Amino acid sequence: MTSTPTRPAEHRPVTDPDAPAVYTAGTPVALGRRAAAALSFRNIGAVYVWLLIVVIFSVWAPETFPTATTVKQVLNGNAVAGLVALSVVAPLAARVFDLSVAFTMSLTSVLTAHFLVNAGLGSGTAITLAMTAALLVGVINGIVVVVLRVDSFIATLATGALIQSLITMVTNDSSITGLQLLAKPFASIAQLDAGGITLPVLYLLLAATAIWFLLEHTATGRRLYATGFNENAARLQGVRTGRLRFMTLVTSALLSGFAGVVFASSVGSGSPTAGTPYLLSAYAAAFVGATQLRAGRFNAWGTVIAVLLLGTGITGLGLATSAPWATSLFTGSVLIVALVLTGGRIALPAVLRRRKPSPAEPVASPDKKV
Amino acid sequence: MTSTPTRPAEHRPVTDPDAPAVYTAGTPVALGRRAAAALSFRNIGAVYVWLLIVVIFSVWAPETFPTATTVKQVLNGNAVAGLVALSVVAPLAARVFDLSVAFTMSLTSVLTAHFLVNAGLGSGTAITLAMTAALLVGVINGIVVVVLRVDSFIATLATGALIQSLITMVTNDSSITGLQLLAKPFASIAQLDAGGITLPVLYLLLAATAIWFLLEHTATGRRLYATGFNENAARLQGVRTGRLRFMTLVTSALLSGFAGVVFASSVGSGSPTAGTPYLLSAYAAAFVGATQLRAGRFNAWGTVIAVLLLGTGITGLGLATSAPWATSLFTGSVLIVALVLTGGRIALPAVLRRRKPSPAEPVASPDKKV
Amino acid sequence: GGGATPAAESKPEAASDSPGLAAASKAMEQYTQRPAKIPVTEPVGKKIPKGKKIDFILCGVQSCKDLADYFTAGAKELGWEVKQIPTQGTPESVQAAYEQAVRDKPDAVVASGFPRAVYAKQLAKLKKAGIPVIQSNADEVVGDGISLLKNGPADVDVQGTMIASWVVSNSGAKADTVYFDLPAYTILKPVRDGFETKYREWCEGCGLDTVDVPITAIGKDMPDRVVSYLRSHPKVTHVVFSLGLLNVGVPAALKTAGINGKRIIVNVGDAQSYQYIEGGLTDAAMALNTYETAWIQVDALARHFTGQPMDADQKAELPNMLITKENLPSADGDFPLVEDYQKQFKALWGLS
Amino acid sequence: MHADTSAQTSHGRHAGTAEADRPVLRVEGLSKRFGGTQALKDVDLEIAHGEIHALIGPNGSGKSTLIKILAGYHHAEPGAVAELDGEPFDLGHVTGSRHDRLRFVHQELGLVEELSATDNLALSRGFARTAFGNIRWPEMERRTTALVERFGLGIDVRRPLATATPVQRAVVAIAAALQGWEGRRGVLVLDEPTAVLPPGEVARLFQIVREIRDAGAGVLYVSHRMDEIFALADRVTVIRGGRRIATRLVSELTPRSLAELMAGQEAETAHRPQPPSGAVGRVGETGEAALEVRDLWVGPLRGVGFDLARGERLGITGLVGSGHEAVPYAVCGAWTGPVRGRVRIPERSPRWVDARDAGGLGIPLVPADRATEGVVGDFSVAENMTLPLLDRLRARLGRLHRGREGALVEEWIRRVEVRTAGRGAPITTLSGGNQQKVVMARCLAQQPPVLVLCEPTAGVDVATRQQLYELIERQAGDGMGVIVSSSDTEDLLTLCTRVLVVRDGRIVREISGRDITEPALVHAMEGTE
Ligand SMILES: Nc1ncnc2c1ncn2[C@@H]1O[C@H](COP(=O)(O)OP(=O)(O)OP(=O)(O)O)[C@@H](O)[C@H]1O
Ligand SMILES: Nc1ncnc2c1ncn2[C@@H]1O[C@H](COP(=O)(O)OP(=O)(O)OP(=O)(O)O)[C@@H](O)[C@H]1O
Ligand SMILES: [Mg+2]
Ligand SMILES: [Mg+2]
Repeated sequence: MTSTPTRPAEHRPVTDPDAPAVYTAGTPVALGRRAAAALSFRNIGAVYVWLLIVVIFSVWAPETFPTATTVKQVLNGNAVAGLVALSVVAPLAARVFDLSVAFTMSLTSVLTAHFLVNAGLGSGTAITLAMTAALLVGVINGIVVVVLRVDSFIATLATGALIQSLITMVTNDSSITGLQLLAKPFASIAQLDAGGITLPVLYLLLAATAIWFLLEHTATGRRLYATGFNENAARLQGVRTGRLRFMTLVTSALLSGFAGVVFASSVGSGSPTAGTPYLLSAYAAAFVGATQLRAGRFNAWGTVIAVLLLGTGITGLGLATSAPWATSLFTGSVLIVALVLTGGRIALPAVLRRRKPSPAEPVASPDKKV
Repeated sequence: MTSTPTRPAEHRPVTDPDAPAVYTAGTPVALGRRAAAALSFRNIGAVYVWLLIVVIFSVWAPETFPTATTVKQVLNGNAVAGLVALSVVAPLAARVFDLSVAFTMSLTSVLTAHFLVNAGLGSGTAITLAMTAALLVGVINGIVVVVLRVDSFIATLATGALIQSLITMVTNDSSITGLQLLAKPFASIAQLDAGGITLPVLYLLLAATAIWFLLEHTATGRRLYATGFNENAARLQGVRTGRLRFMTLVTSALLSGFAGVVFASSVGSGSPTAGTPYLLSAYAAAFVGATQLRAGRFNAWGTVIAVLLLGTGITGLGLATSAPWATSLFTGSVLIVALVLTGGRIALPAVLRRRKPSPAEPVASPDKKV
Repeated sequence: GGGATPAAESKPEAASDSPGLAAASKAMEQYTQRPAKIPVTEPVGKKIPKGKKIDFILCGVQSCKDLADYFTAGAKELGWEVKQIPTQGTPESVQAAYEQAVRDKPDAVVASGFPRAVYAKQLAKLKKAGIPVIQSNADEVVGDGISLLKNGPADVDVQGTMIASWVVSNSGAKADTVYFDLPAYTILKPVRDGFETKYREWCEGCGLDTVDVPITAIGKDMPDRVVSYLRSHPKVTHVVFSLGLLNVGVPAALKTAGINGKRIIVNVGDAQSYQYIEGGLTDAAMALNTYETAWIQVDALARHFTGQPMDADQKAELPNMLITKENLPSADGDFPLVEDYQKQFKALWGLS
Repeated sequence: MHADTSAQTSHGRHAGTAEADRPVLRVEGLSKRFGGTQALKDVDLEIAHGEIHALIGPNGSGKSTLIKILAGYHHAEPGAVAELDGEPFDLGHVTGSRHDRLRFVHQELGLVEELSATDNLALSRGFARTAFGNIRWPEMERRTTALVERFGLGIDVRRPLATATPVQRAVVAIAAALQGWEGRRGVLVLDEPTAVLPPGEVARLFQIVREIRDAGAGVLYVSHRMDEIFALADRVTVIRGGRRIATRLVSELTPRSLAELMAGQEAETAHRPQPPSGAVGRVGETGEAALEVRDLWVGPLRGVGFDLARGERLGITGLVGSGHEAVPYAVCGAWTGPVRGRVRIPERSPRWVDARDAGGLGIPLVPADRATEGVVGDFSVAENMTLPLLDRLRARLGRLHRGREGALVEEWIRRVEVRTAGRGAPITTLSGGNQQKVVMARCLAQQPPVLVLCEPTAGVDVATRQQLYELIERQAGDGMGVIVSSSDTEDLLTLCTRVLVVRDGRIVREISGRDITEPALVHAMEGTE
């Protein structure tokens, strides 16, 4: 880990101001430059890798791959994975690892099923209760990490084990199934679709938009990043870092808990291991995402792109071959290629960088000022 | 991970300066103080938690628990887990995450079995070939992380996926079994015992001793820690940080690969998922270990203590109760208790904390934190 | 080898124009009958001792857990105490569970799902200690420490035959089938072989493709894999899953992908499979005789504890049943094949 | 502990007004102990309205600790009294009113360098938002630009501060401290703000500080640069060993008397106002080359080359952005960007080495940024000191020889007078100046043929500065060549035998011996000769 993926300062040529699209426009020239920067390989390299993958599979499986169905399949098939990946973005921005998300997801999946099937409650009540449990998980994580000051990596591993034991108590380690899970009100949560796009895709977009807004456009987001980059400096400037880190843990628990509910609805059962397969891939997506768009910052759309990039490839592979080893081979190589090519590299020491004076720098070039 | 402003430096009163046994002895008073510091709750809190666990289970299961058999069972049953946990210590000391260890372990386990059973090679050849594969994995990890500069967390996730696909190719995802694995030369590797203590326990002790010696007593160890704590500063003092990080990745691959061979010998089969269950527990042990003995530094014996602490509890639970949820409940709570009580506030992943600002200046931990 | 199964023996003659189809239909008709009798008939005959302690080693999958629960219920009838030892299904956790069983010194050990290679050392110790070990659903053979094996490789190939009979007759011998297999579970291999043999025999022109699935796909991208496969192989009409688990989430994924009209059958049906059948999301399932297996193991131990051999139980042919929406006994969970199996077993044990 | 109260009642500029009768900040009986170290003992301090009050003292005397207590980062021991404008405040709690009236520019600035100036300023004072809660970036940027421009410094307020120069960062930190402080009621606290600022920027900072003072606020100013005290401060408080030694009007002091106050009875030996003698000739005249550099292209540098003679102390300087900062890093192979050029140490080998591989020459470097490049915060004093010396401490089996390590460390702790609780103490418990001494010591201990120093005396007190100068001179006398890159002109004037001035990526001027004067340097840097 050595160091965070990358910081913006370091990879972009100094001449194009790191300018998120947020900042006001300017002259046409500036606009053009901004657009070029936004479309640069550095900035959205994963998108180019993605395009390459699309081209490859379109050639490889020309009848089935380049179709609208594939688009829908990729979106529908990766919505839950995307939600889980998004759930770790805000914590990571504040440099908090939440490894319990997988367990929280399993927990809400089995609790929802339990309340619906075994306790015979209605969908609304069942989901509310399950989400309350997720909230509780978030609060407990927050207490252990922020109040008791245990390192988040190990603390959330520990709370993950606690959640696991709760899951085992509820389910006796077997899936909870029942017709209620397959029937209308509940099944619709994940299965209702419009033109072949299911609701979870909408949730994914909403969650990504919300996180993007939070991180990019609000004071809280800026403070979150500040907390993550340099907690001491942030605290020195009056940022309530502890409170923010607490908040991210609650957010991740709620979001991954919601992913568990959606998962239960989509497969029609509450599985005690629902979340497990999503953990590492969620982190992979968040880390790849951090090299995109806002290089060096964990961000929502970068993460979504990473999820879809991998999802597209796996779907394409499924259409083109059925070798059981193809998926992992593909995932591994694409991750490496995407990271190497797009500069998903380790931050070079900030200080040395900083000593590299930029040509444009000498202090007061007036046109730089807004 | 977060940047809990809780570096060890800041917890210790200046009077007993962190006092690794390193600094020369001295007066009897100093010796006494040193001993007190060494036995303090802060320093070896996990050992006290361990003792507590032993007492609890001795009362709970008085006939079966406090016996020599239990000791042997704990040692024999956790030797492989200990080896895997040790394999991540050196990388973590240099702030490198090697998440591929689990896959490397699976790989050597199935490769050894494959060469022995399917290819009919001798034990020596089979093991050599499997370990060569592990070496190769280490080198590839090193290239991706050090040469191509991909963040280790994500890079080793990616290489892990590649290894997984190799495993699937070799095994088609089913365990490789065969009489050769159960027969003498090979079976002895893990099953030979002296007085009920099997060979893997010896390997564990040897590995721990080697890593302890490396980290505590050699220049390389010092440089590894320097690399982990402040890569910039280390590099500017002539430490070849890249080379060291490369080396740790090779070490972890070799050690986890060896764990895979031992595992194959001990269970008599090559399992394509041999390593998976060990990954998170290895990191848990290493992180808990980092709060022990050399607080704030990943270290060998602390890790071994953590493995045995958890192993003792789980064995005790197995003797005392058969509630299926007991194990995770126990693991989770013991982790939290041990970390909270022993000030398990690790200085972690600088990844994530790299820019901890100024050592001495405003940042030094505020009083209110201590 | 499926030659010895009653299914194969019972229909030697072939039908007229498509002899395979006729044979398959006939076989299917037989398999869809709900069996009425448990396969053991000989009463235990002696007073069965109470208070026996039995360790049940789980395999980490749902079906083993079910088996353990039903076994526990049966053992309770006889006043025995069962300790379930959980495992994660990994070889070394299974080994550790056996290690614990060795230390527990129970009166018997029951286990499921793993071949002896995994626990050979402990098995030898148990044998030496005179503790019987009873296995089921494992790629294994009886003897040398294993006193009883139900649903071993020789027993399960009939499941393949049953599935084949349904596929062939359901398609009118015009199937194009994809068989999703989980090689991680070696006991499923004979099922697949049985299926292939009979499928080819009954349906010469039918297409068959087998897709191996890594265990990591379960609960994650399995639905996506199936959708992708079916999209790239649009001619496929029938989908077989070698384990009910593989089908989880697939029907919904097919629906949203707009793939309709595929026929799905699963091996080793579980509660969810039956709910899918009830809801019309899946067409058929091979119902595993879990209740009967569990109780026949109890029966075998009852004989063992009364000084008798377990031969009667080893020889007994456990029933199997092909479930479709028409003959689905109950949708809200698992169900025994022999409706009053408890009564019948208790009669053997002199409890009724 | 009122060692000297002669200036205790003097007033600042606003003397005579009613307001000024009450000091803006008064603390009394401040004590602080860290384990065995008494960092502060019974310190009193009074700052009047409209006064610039300097705080001066040797390294580790407790200046930063005092500031951290004011900031609420450390708790003072019970018994201390603190008043702001006559209102007592609790030193144990950071209350809103204290935050409003005490403003800090900490030595390490406390900025999040990954974020832009706009973000950093907004972190502490809040963001302009719309009804939806989203930030109005244009307005934020306008505000920030306006604030920063008051300091006469253009800066791209959107770019991460990591790309800004030290000066720009210092300005942002000061702007952050001053924003929303319109009434200017209270005290601005500056902890060694000029440690790495070049002379021109120092002047600009002074102007700002004077403006603040003239607006009626108090300023507490910590610095080791004597000339600054005389140029800026109205009064000065000297602390030593955690005790207040004296508070005096600056106008009543001479540099010599101030130095005596600081150093106590050791004044005679410690203070050495004369610049070191011993002019060393250039290569080709008297000396032979210790290091030769040719055709260096690094960052903005365009083909820089020079020879460094044995025993020579060569300064390299230039304006911010001229590229001179790259030279020392490139020579040591520590530059992380693309590098072109050749270097060689003729004494070792006649072969030229590609500048990319210059790291292989093993030239020790004292980096410019102590916190991020110099010390390993989680290491002890000993571990930090021996980091580049480990190869020498090898015993059998590659074991580290602890005994030799201990002896070596103790020797250097003595030689550079590091004030520490022990060699096993974490380096972060040392004061800034003492950390710098450790960093210097480990380079000198290598006794290298060539040594490269960036900001060698940053944060080091006057007496130690002289010691370090002497040590460097002595080693240079034994044949070591030294490259000095420093924003502190005193380093160049006192230590260097020759100075190369870089402008626009090229060496434009070479000044040696007696010609090295401040005006000469400034003219050369600015190209106004
Ligand atoms: N050095 C300082 N100078 C001025 N005010 C400060 C300083 N440090 C902290 N504060 C103020 O004191 C308040 C409390 O600070 P603190 O560090 O306890 O943050 P917090 O929000 O309580 O975070 P946590 O949840 O970690 O306790 C903050 O609102 C901050 O404005
Ligand atoms: N967190 C800490 N733990 C232990 N000792 C400390 C700590 N902080 C400071 N000290 C000790 O307190 C004393 C005063 O340190 P301080 O940083 O206040 O000195 P200073 O006057 O600012 O020195 P400098 O001029 O070098 O910056 C030093 O001896 C230092 O070692
Ligand atoms: Mg706080
Ligand atoms: Mg200081």
